[in-house]
Amino acid sequence: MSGSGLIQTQRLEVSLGPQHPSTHGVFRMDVVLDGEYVVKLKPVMGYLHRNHEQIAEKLTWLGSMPYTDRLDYFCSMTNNWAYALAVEKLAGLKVPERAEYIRVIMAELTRLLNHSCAIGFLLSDCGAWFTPVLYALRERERILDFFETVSGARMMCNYMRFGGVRVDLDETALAMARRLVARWPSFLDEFEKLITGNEVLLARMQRVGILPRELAINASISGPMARASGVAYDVRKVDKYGVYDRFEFRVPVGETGDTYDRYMIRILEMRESVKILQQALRDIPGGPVIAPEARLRGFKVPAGDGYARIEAPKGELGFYLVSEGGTKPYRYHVRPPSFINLTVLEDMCLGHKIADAIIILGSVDIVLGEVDR
Amino acid sequence: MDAIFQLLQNSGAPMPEWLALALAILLPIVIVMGLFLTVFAFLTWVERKALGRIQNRRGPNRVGPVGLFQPVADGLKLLIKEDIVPGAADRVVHFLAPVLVVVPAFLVLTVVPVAKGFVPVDLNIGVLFALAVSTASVLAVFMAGWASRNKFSLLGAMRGVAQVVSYEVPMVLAAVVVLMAAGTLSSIGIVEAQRGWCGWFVCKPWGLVAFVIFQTCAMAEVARTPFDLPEAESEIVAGYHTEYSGFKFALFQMGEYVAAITMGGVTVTLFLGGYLGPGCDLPRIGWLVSAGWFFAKLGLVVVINIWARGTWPRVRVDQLLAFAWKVLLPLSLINIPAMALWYFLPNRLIGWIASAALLAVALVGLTRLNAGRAFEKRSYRFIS
Amino acid sequence: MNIAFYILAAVTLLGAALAVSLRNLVHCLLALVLFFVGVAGHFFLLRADFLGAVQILIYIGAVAVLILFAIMLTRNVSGTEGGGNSLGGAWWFGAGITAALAALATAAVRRSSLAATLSSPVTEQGIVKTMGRLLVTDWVVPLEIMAVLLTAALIGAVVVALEEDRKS
Amino acid sequence: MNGFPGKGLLEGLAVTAKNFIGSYFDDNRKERLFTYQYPEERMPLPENSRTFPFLVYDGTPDQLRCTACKVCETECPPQCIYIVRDSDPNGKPLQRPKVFDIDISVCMQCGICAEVCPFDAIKMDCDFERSQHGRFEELVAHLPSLLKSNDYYHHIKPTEADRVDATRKRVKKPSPAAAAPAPTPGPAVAAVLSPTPLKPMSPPADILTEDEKRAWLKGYQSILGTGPIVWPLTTKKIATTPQPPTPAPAAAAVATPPASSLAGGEPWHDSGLDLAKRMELAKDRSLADRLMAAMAQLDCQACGYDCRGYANALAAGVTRDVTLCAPGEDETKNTLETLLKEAGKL
Repeated sequence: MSGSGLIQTQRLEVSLGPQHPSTHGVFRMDVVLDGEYVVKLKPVMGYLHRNHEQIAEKLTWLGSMPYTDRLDYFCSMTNNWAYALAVEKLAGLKVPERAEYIRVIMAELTRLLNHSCAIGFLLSDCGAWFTPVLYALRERERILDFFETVSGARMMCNYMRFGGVRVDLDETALAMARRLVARWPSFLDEFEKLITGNEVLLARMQRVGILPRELAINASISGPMARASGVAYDVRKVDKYGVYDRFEFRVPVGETGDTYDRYMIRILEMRESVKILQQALRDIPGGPVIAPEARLRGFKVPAGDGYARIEAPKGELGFYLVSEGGTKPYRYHVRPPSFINLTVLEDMCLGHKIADAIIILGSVDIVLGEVDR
Repeated sequence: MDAIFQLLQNSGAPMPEWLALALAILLPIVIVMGLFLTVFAFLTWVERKALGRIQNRRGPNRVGPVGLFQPVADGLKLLIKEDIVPGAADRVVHFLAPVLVVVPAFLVLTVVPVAKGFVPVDLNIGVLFALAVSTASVLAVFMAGWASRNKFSLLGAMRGVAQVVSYEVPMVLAAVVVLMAAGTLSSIGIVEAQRGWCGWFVCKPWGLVAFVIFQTCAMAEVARTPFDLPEAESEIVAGYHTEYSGFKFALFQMGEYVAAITMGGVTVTLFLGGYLGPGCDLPRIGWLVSAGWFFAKLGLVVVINIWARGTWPRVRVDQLLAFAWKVLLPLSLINIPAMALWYFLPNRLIGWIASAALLAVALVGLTRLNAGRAFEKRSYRFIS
Repeated sequence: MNIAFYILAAVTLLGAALAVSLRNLVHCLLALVLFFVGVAGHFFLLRADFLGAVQILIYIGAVAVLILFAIMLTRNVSGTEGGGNSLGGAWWFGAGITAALAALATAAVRRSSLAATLSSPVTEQGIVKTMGRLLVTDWVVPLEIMAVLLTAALIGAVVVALEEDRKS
Repeated sequence: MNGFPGKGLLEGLAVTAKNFIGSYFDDNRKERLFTYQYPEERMPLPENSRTFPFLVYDGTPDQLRCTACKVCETECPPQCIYIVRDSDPNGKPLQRPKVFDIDISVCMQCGICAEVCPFDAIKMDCDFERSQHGRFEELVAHLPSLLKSNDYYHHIKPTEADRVDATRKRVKKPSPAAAAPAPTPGPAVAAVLSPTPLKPMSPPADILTEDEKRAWLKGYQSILGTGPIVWPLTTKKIATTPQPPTPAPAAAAVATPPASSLAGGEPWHDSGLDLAKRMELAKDRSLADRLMAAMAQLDCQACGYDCRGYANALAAGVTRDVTLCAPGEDETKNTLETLLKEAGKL
């Protein structure tokens, strides 16, 4: 019995999930409520643990590539790229120009579909009956058709190889990509008109789930969540991996770091990705798409260890690999951005209502495949 | 009802007095129940089709020609589904709750004039009865939530009760303005008072404000977006009807949708001139035209509901209550003197302008007052 | 018409009896609501529609919800421990008192002049109008005093809630 | 925010209205309606789309390209392919699979088998409607159901099929052991390689109850010759023991490599090393060892022997054909030719 004075209120122990309509997968939050206010929140994960890193030690280097699609099953292309980048760094493979451009195109398309769907799911958590999600899905379908035309599968692309990509973009695929990217600016305007000015949403999202800048840095938060709290850090600008230094694009950074900022940062990042895509599709060079010395069977990585990271849509996705010089990795570890971004969930939710806790979880944008690995 | 009774009396049919009375009572009930149940079934179909089209998909088109038999299919499915009652639930109250949700929804129908001369019961306190009965659904919501012994449904029930109670007051006050203008409580009287060119109450400044308040409160009363907190899927699973399945769940859905229709009916009666419309006074087919007008206006109100459901997100609980007590209530209170101004000033035009001015001042004042924590304009810096 | 009266009377009495004797507090409340419905039915039977509607609006809409919140806030959430054997040993003593009270009430009503004025069925339309006019002309002072009383109660509730809020 | 308070809400309504009306005037999925009414209306699959693998055969079903070299079985990440090599009546192994099972409930359609196959024998299909009623037997695709003709391959993937045919024409190889058995290796070598006959693959029809099926599955796992599956199988294990470790009859004289190479073992016998490295490892070894080093080290038996057997056969002059090592392609053929020329055997 808490609450002194006349009115006694009783604390309510509620466990949201793992079977819950808005926890984005099998994720549980043990919440202690005082009335509607969240007093304590303990995230519980591990329901989707598939022992990915142990399996990778038993498979050849190439054998793990299709499994990386299943990490963050929303962005299979960026997972592939991170793994390929780590192996290329260890094996010292050089990737031809055209493959680098194709990789940038695929990664930015993945960022577009991930951010639009993340906002869509955030909105359906706020209660907007799936309308924004279905607009986002409409555009995502077109991107997935493009992925299927190129790599053969919509979500599980298994497209990148060590030293380049598996299939070249022929003229029809490039034309399809250009048509696709041309639609996005008008879609983003329509999306913003539906959402950004909406008073109900402003009331629901502003000053909710504020993540202070110091906490973001200390908890090594990465991606849109960190940039919304004012941490100006984007791996594309820091590491300049791939050919990102050739493109002229900007990285949006917010100030207060509440749910509304995280939403706006994703919208602005999508607009920047469209700019990158236009430049990449304009001046993609010819040439081979895979390094000549790349081998499929019996591919061996010289002994040693290495860590490579990319700016995945959800944050900094890194692969730490240790090789004994054989055809199989000795140790294979993934740095999942969603898992690390989840650690500050309780600090953001304290003092808010249960309806806010759901939105804050939605604004973190997690995918359980990556959180539990 | 009395008209039918007279009709049966002097039709000379060899009928004892009590049978005529019984018939006079039963006939309107059968007509109204049949009519509004088909409207309910049709409404679920319209809603799913409209929401589908808003969301760039086709909506149900498998069952029946254009998916028209989808409500029938839903009804049958829910009939066949197993009716699970949670172990810890309080069986009696758990059973009674869906019944009590549907009863007030249909009771309100008794006073809604469907067509000229067609009103199930011409109570002289029609509107008051409608508003009184619609508050009774509060108890059913609580019973459902409390009896299911489930944390989510309890939260949903508490929210539902708080919401209905706090939106009851502005709704009644918005109706008061109309009663003052019409001078009578009986629904037929109100509709007749809206005759004449631009006679509908919604054409008056205070009428428009009252219409907006009444429509918002009706949406809140029936828990439709943006106020559908009692069964907010994303937060508390399905609110007070989480633990219901099978036909009890169908009763809840029916209760909710029929309440939405009847509230629409009351709004049409109060503000949009019930069955009035050009051609409703024709000799023989007049009542058919007036019925057409009534259902057209009802359709308009229902479309607004569906449209809002497809677009707007949900309001949080404290914002919901704050909106009711801090914005709607003062606005409806100010609306009453505005109507008085319009009513007592001799020249209609000056009256019209005066009340419009007063209301405008009230609106601006309220928004300034409530904009304490205004939505700040965010700026973002870019690093290249 | 008197069949309806007997049915309604039975329902009302059943509601009242259950409201007193049930174990579970919330069940008592629901029985009380049944009782209020019975009383409203009686008003309608006596063609006093306004009173019937007001009865539904006030008692079922507001008073029942008030008692509900009272139960929720004071008892634990399940509210199951209703009164034990509330009749206790001296049930005959209670019955005696109720009988005396009933007799007193009927006598007062029959003798006083109030019955005369309302005995003639005023046209339905008239009741609401006359009541409205009476309230604002003859009985305006008690109306205003009640208004002040209610606002005072409202402000008191707000103060209690605010003070509670400030402390937690 | 700018504008009167309800502005954002009304804009939202305008957007949904535009979509509502727009969806009526655009039915051909160009602008708004993007859903396909599935059974009646099917989504046109792009050419590259891949679902489950299938085996390609040229002309008649028994001219299948697959030589049961088991590279795909090794490389498959979820290990869902099981191959048993066929053998002709008197027990000599053929370049044809007797059993080729793909458990499509395990296959994740990643396409790696099609990528690594040296003979373009296995390609990715695009037929996705393969749901069955059962979970065990029905979801294991056996050899007959996997076989599809080359023109079916041309039908579903025209450009890819043309490209594959072009490469196959350029590297014309005698179609290995089409119907006629390979050039007859010595009887002794054959004795080494004949696998003992195995239990029939499909469970007897009368298994009905659930636990009997589970027992059958346990039996199915043990058939794999590795006892209870140590999952996933490591590639190293397959490379060294080409057939299930049933006790092979005493190794014949020829099969046992000459003593000198035994002492130093076979460091080059690792498919990861490239040709130059292998030749360098076997530099001062016997002719048979150097010949073996030139092979592709896959023991894929495409040549009818394993790597050691083929090298011994070439060294002993049993066969003079240097083009049998298919995975080795040209580089193995040329090195074999130069080595034999130096040794004066050719």
